Amino acid sequence: MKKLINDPRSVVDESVEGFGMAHADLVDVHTDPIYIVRKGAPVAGKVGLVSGGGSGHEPLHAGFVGHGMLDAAVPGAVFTSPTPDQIIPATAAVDSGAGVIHIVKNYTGDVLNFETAAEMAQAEGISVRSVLVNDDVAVEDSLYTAGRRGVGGTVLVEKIAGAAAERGDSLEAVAGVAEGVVRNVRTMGVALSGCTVPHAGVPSFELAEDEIEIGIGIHGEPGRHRIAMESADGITSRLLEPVLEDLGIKAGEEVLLFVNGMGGTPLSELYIVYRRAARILAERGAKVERSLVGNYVTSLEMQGCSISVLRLDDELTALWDAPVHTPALRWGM
Amino acid sequence: MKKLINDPRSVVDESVEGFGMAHADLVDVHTDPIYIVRKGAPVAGKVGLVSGGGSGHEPLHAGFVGHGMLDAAVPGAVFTSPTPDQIIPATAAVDSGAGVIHIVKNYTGDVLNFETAAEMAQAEGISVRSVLVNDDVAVEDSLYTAGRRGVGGTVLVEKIAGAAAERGDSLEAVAGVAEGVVRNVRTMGVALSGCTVPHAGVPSFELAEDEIEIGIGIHGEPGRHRIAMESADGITSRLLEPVLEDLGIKAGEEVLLFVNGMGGTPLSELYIVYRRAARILAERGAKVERSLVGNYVTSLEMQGCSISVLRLDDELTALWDAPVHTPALRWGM
Amino acid sequence: MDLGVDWAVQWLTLSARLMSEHREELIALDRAIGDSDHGENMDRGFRAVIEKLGQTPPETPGAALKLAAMALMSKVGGAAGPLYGTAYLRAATSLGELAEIDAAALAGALTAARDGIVARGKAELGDKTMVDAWSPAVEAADEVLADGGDAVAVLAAAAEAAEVGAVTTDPLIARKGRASYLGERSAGHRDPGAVSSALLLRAAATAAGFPEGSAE
Amino acid sequence: MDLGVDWAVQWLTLSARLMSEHREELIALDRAIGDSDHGENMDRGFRAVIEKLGQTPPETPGAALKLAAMALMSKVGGAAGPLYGTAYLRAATSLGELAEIDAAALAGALTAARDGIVARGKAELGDKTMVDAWSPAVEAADEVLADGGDAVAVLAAAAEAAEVGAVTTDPLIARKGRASYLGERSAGHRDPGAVSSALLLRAAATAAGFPEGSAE
Ligand SMILES: Nc1ncnc2c1ncn2[C@@H]1O[C@H](COP(=O)(O)OP(=O)(O)O)[C@@H](O)[C@H]1O
Ligand SMILES: Nc1ncnc2c1ncn2[C@@H]1O[C@H](COP(=O)(O)OP(=O)(O)O)[C@@H](O)[C@H]1O
Ligand SMILES: [Mg+2]
Ligand SMILES: [Mg+2]
Ligand SMILES: [Mg+2]
Ligand SMILES: [Mg+2]
Repeated sequence: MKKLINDPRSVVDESVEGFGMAHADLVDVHTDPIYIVRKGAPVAGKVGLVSGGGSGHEPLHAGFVGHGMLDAAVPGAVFTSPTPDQIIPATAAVDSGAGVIHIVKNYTGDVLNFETAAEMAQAEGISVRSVLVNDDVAVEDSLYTAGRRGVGGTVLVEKIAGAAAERGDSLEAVAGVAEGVVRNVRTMGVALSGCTVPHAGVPSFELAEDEIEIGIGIHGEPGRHRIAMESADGITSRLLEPVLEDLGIKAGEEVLLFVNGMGGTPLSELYIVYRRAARILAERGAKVERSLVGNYVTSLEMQGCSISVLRLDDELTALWDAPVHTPALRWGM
Repeated sequence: MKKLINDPRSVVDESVEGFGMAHADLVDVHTDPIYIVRKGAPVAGKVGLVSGGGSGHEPLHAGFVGHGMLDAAVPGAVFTSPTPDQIIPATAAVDSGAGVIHIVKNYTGDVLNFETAAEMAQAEGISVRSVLVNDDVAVEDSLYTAGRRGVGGTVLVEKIAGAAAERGDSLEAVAGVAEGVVRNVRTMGVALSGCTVPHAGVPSFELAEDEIEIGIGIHGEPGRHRIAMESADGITSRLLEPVLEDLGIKAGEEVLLFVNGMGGTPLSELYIVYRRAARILAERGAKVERSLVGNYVTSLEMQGCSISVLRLDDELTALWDAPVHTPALRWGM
Repeated sequence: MDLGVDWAVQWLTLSARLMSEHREELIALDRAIGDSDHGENMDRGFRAVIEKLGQTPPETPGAALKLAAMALMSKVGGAAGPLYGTAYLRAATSLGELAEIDAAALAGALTAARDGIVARGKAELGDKTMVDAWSPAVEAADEVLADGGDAVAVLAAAAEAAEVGAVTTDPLIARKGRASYLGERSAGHRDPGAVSSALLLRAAATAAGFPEGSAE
Repeated sequence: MDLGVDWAVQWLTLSARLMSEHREELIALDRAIGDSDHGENMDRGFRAVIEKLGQTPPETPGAALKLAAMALMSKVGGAAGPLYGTAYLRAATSLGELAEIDAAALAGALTAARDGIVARGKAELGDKTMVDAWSPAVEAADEVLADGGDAVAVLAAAAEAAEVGAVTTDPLIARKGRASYLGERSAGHRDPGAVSSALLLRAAATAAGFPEGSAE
């Protein structure tokens, strides 16, 4: 697997450095420990929003730092959650006194590291609230798993909570909004290929020419099961039906439909998936009020996609529409 | 090669249909013949901007239809230029009487089809001006080639000419602005892998684990030469130096630096390339005033990137900064 | 033996069959020095020709070729679409309203087609394009005509020469079209457009009854 | 024989060497049921431990383990970082300021480490995690202690039991950590964290002079 890198060990440092150079108007990049902060943070009186996780999911999270979304992002090594010594200064850097929300994807590593960081930040006098994202319906949330994973829905949580923070909501209110999104968003993904972690050098898994992995996460891990290759329409049903069932979407409800690329699938194919997904929703009488199509929560160069559905209400729609200005998501300004 | 498609023959139709559904607020999709028109076109008194070419380069061109950029996009089959019977109605649909510009990438097929369409549209009383984009420094512009190809720089031409049209410039003035961009932008690309055209089913070319293609176009065609794999920094120099030389960039000049992904390379790697490119420019004393990093002019799922440099002046910078609202590029509104 | 509209329809029908049969081969040739679409483009284009033929059966050879020209122009795309479209349109114009075509009219139509391709594409002999099939074909046709051959003989000679011409593109360095971007790397591959041209001229000869018995 | 700060430093040094030597193996194990990073994480973490050891040489075994805990917590990341960080921190706390550790202190430190992992990660025996290496290790240590064994014997028994424990994870279905997402597909693979735990305990025993002569 060839990659446009210099050294597997410096991938994250160099990539984040380049990111900081390209978006110097929006972010400041801190090194050693590494974290990315919105220009001008902390914003007086505003609740700070921090998210982070392993690298390899770009543009998540650093691409979403800016007005109306995150105040800081904390990247770990590729597919490895960041450490408290990164999370703590990032948290401190964005605290205006109004407190800080940690948006944490539900993985053991992320949970433990953010938990530790939150404790220590609290000890330093910062009010920290954590919101756990666990939108992946491929994983049963039971005693026998680490619970549902946080996947594509994370970007929706970050956008909407970011809008709530930007309009001046309190710490509890922003956390409430974020939790409302988490309750109403579900996701499921498929892989047509594995991906190669730079330091590992070989693909995370190998699929035959007629096999796909259903129910994958975003770390190149194998999915829940492997099936024979199908048409885009067939795959779309397989992903969307469990999402709609878990959410209990009924006729007349309004939703946001999000088709997310895993990094190596052309945009044109994502629209073929979107087409079928929108039709399934229409057949059920649901109204697709907002949509998002593109590579937002990726797994390096993996081929595949995930479909997320968020149940909307007027409040969530308004927060989604609110201006946002980050490297990877921008509108209204 | 697995793809998220239903039938190789319906890829473009279904993808464009999905695109139209996802962006119904911005565009209208016409079928049979297929073309995409900005909602509310023609805009009274405004010069219309039409571009098109083979599909497989998404988001180019349909993703750039909207306020401040294209009025219509005309997609051909994958890597096949569109035909006059698509281009003519698209041209007519966006003509407010102020005339229409065809932005054409310099390929024999595109040139011939747009030429024919322009002739016929003129015969129907529409003023048409064609602007040829030929930014690829990998190809010598000589008697022995079809001339330099139009590649990544196309998106910069479309954005800047679109801004000129939006502010009310005349047909000749918009054409002049577009030609000014063409004169000042150069590009060069690299492939780490081939790509697979859906109807062909096998990769456009095969590269060994330690080989890359330098000087590729955007149609999965082989490049000018094949070399041994190098570091991202090494590859960046190889791409950027000929671009700067051809443009004759001097110390003190202001530029826009555009690192474009070919579709299958993670964003994180594009930033590693950006980092080195920005440093090379800084070493030369050039000022990177604006930047763009992402998948804008792709070759299906090809791995690789291209680097474009546009020499800026105050006029071009202002037009670049002007508001744009399209599915794939948006700011200021 | 002169050739009528039946021949023209049969030519187009055989052309469609050959484009479909050689689809993969033309794609593979185009993959080597182009962008893998020539076979798909030609196949799609001639399917459209056949569909149109079914909808509005033409009354003269010229009308059949004009119908083909329009279908090719609107369905092939790429470089080949306008080039073949122009070729067939010029040939149709050269044939005018003739119901039956003799050797002279046929040779004239072939010349018009070749000239149309050159006018549009500006390629010269040896540039490694379809012109390298068409030019020898026209020359061979003219020779047969001068020697007093009939229409069938003209087509047979043209088809033969086009096939040879296509083979001669193998060592050439392309100077026009997409293959020219490859520079020296284009040598050692056959030009897909020259091959499809040879196939189309072969179809014309076969439709005229050469070499396998007479056309229906 | 009691164990002093030299042992602790030697333990960490050997640990770093083993993590580097087994880096690829741990990555491969993690690739099968996780995300391909465990070997890289551990290698990076213990390099940081060695660097810190060089900067501020510790004076007691407890100080050495505390230094290691901090480095692991801040450099390993993932699930393993906080788990090992907690383990080493709890062990350090349990040892306090002791300059020399006897069998009882050592067994107590191992118990504290294991309890720290369980407190943080909430995994039970049989969940296919590093707990499946640590729990048998602690039990074996306690037995040796009860039988009157010395510190070296305690470590030898713990290392032995951890290795066996790691092997027992093979058939298990994971219920904690990333491997749990695989459900039944996680069976048939060894847990990477259990293997790294066994390696670390093996390093502790070797540093104490078991089985290959005494540690320098
Ligand atoms: N300028 C030209 N003049 C004549 N023939 C040309 C010219 N450019 C290209 N061709 C022919 O077109 C063929 C390629 O057609 P096709 O693959 O359908 O179009 P594209 O190159 O646009 O993908 C070439 O093999 C060549 O024979
Ligand atoms: N809840 C838990 N309790 C104990 N050990 C755990 C738990 N979750 C994961 N582990 C251990 O962590 C190891 C994985 O570590 P690593 O790969 O570094 O982290 P990550 O899973 O975040 O990528 C697993 O093999 C397992 O032994
Ligand atoms: Mg990990
Ligand atoms: Mg083509
Ligand atoms: Mg072609
Ligand atoms: Mg792991």
